[in-house]
Amino acid sequence: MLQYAAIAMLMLGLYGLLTQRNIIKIIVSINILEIGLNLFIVSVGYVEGGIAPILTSDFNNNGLVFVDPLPSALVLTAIVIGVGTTALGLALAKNIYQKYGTFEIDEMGEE
Amino acid sequence: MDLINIVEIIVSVLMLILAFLAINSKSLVKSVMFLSALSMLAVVGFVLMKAPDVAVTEAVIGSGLVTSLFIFTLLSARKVGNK
Amino acid sequence: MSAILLIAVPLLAAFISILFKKYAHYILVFVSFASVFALEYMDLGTITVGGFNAPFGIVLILDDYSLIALYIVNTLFFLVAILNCNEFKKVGSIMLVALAGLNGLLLTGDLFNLFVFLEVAGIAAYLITTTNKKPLATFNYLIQGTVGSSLYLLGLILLYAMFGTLNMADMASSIASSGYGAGVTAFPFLLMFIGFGVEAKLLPFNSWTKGILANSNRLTGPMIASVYAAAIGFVFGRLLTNVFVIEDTFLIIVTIILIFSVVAGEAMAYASTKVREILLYSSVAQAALVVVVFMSGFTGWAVYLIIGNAAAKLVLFLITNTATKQLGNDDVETFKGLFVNNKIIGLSFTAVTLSVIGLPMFLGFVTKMNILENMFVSGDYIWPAIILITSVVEGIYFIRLLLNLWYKENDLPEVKFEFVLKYVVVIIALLIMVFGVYTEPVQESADDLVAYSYIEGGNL
Amino acid sequence: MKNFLAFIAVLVLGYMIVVSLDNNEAFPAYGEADVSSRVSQAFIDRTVTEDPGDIIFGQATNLESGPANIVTAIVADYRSFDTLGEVTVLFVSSLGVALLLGGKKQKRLELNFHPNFMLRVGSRALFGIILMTGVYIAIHGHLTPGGGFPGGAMIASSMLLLYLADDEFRAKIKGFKMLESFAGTAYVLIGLTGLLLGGYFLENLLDNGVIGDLFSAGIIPIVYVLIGLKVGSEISGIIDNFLTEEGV
Repeated sequence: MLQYAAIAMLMLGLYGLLTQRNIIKIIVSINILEIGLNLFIVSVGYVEGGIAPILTSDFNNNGLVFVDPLPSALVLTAIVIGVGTTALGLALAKNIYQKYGTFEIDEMGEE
Repeated sequence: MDLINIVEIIVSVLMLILAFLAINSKSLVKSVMFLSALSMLAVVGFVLMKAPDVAVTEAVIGSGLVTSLFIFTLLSARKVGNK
Repeated sequence: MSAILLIAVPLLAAFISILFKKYAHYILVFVSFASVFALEYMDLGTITVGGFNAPFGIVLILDDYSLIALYIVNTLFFLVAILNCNEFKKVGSIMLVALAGLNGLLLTGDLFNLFVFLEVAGIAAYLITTTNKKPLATFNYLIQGTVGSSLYLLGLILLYAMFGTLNMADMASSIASSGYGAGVTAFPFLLMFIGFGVEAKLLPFNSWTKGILANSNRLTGPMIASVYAAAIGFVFGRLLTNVFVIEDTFLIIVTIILIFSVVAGEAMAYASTKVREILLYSSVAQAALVVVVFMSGFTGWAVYLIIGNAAAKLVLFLITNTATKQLGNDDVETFKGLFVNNKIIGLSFTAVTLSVIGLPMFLGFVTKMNILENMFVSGDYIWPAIILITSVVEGIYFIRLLLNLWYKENDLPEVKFEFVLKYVVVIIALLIMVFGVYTEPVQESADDLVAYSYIEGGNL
Repeated sequence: MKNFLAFIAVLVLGYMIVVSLDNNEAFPAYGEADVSSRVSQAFIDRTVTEDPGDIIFGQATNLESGPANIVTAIVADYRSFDTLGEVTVLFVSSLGVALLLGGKKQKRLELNFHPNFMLRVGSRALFGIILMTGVYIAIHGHLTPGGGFPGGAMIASSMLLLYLADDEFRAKIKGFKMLESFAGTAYVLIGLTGLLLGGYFLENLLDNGVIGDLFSAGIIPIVYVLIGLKVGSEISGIIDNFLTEEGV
């Protein structure tokens, strides 16, 4: 279920990117796309009934399986990269606002 | 169908609704708030999928800092607009 | 020396340079020169990072292919850096990160690491383009680049879910040995192709290009159209030859995209009346052509196509942007008669342009001729036909441009080119001519060059 | 109308993705991932270089990678090079934000309310607690969920609190720059030390100790604390840039 939700969110982010003409909305859409992507990545490593990939004192006794730790590690990287691009996008948005006085792309006129 | 599955379904549906609202809401501040809430629900999703590291990171960075950056941008824009 | 220094040293310099902002551009010139120089002493082979072997840890691969790529990209980067170091002091630290990112892209043998370096180089590129002072165009570039790399990441994750590895060579061998048909991998590969297509300026995904390059300055024009284009071309080549399985549906979709890119790129260049737009649409078409040649399997000639194109675009964008800055705009009308008083610059510009069209006596001719010949031999007739037709179109608009730039009676535009720029431009033009006439070394090395071959587990 | 068309197009695309993944014989269904056929099994068993046998928490010593948290083992040891790359991404975007929003300015963005005495004192107290939590999370990254990134972000949140609670407050940007530069340089230098002494960039040279101890896992806690400092100072710098504007 969560995997389908992740794909649906990816698609919603894409839909936002296609339809929105407001700079802040575009960055919001990109964030939604990234959250969906991150959820999808983690879902790829999920094992039904698995436990979080951290060794604890009773690991060897109960025979449970770990979920795949590699997607989690990749998502950590992806989240931080996402913050970097979002911060940059917002800084650019601020610059654009200073230049044109609006966030709406259609109101900015010819570049 | 046990409890976990039900929680999963609720979280998924709520996330989709929030994502749709975040994209389609008229007010920018509301849109950002929906994004923040969505991010918080994604944290639940990460916990359900047994990725606590990602959950902690997403909670602090995704729904905390990114939201504040959005709000600061909107704040400064309003300031310039009022002048 | 270990090739990892090519990434570590620029990074170290970047981290240190933020404390000495005033000297960042000197550090940049020094480090980029040192990287070109140090390439001579690099040991070929696989470099494991952290001591963990191939499918598990991250490996860097330095073979003949990546060595050539590193030489080209680092040299071009050094030229761009030294020509602009005084004008754009603010981006010194960012350029250092860009250098590390580009070297990482060319060296890495791991698909996720490639994504990380794509982002490093990409974000540095967005920031370099802020010197255009067109925030909206940069924003567009940022959004499209981010979507592109997200699609790449999605494709990569699908592959990981199926085959359980991230290493390029290991991925290729597990796909080959898994026994699944090409249908299984078509979708992830298509996502990765589109993701890279955004960076490589392939057509439906390249609407950022116009905003960036048509407003470029002396730093961003050569940087994006030459250095980044070359680096992305080389990385794309590695993926196409080593990882992607190009069959069935995937092949059809990709072919349609590429035909569209080549034809539409040349057509738009033909219709443009601004010098920079002509150049940028021509480079869109060239980028697609590079992908075509890689897909046909002629790695060596694709490499020469990238080299010729990157060198040419460096010269063309340097000259055009210097002139634009002094003349105020880049309409062909304004540029009329530019070369009457700048004969040396004019001759280099002409030589380079003729090489891009593919006229005899220049490197471009040797490359195009051999590509066509190889394609005919392997029984492909569609692509040679398209390449020939587009070459004619290219010839028409470039020669029209050249005639405009050379002939005018009075009211000649006044443009001054500084000494260093003249030097660089003339040397590149001469090199293109020398290798166009004396073709033996090119022929030999192109036939030998294949991107790396595997031994078990992703090591060389 | 245009929006509706886009919605339909995206819906069809999503449906196609779901169907193609469902019909894909190689793609594991949700919850049925086969970890043992992936490279991550070697990370869980620590069998990349040698086979250590059974790993018992609190007893196994000198594993090839010491953290009890396997995600940390991947992020900061097996794939540490990626992490260096992502720290660089954050570094360059903080540089970029400073380039875009910096300039001849330096006046605080005015907030609409003026904090009173209680708020100011209370926020100072909270600042300390959040800061300590951030540092704790960064230091214990190899044992518990968390690590350098959330830790660093928490440090930055504590700075954010100070910024919000006091509209006169400005942190010392120069100090952040020094910290950022120091942490980044130290990370690369640790890597280069590994290259010089062990032959591999970013090799874990220190003793891995007993799995589960605070002082274990060799260079990983050091690297994670450096990452925490770097992320913290970078995000604080970004926040500062967003909260100042060209003043009078």
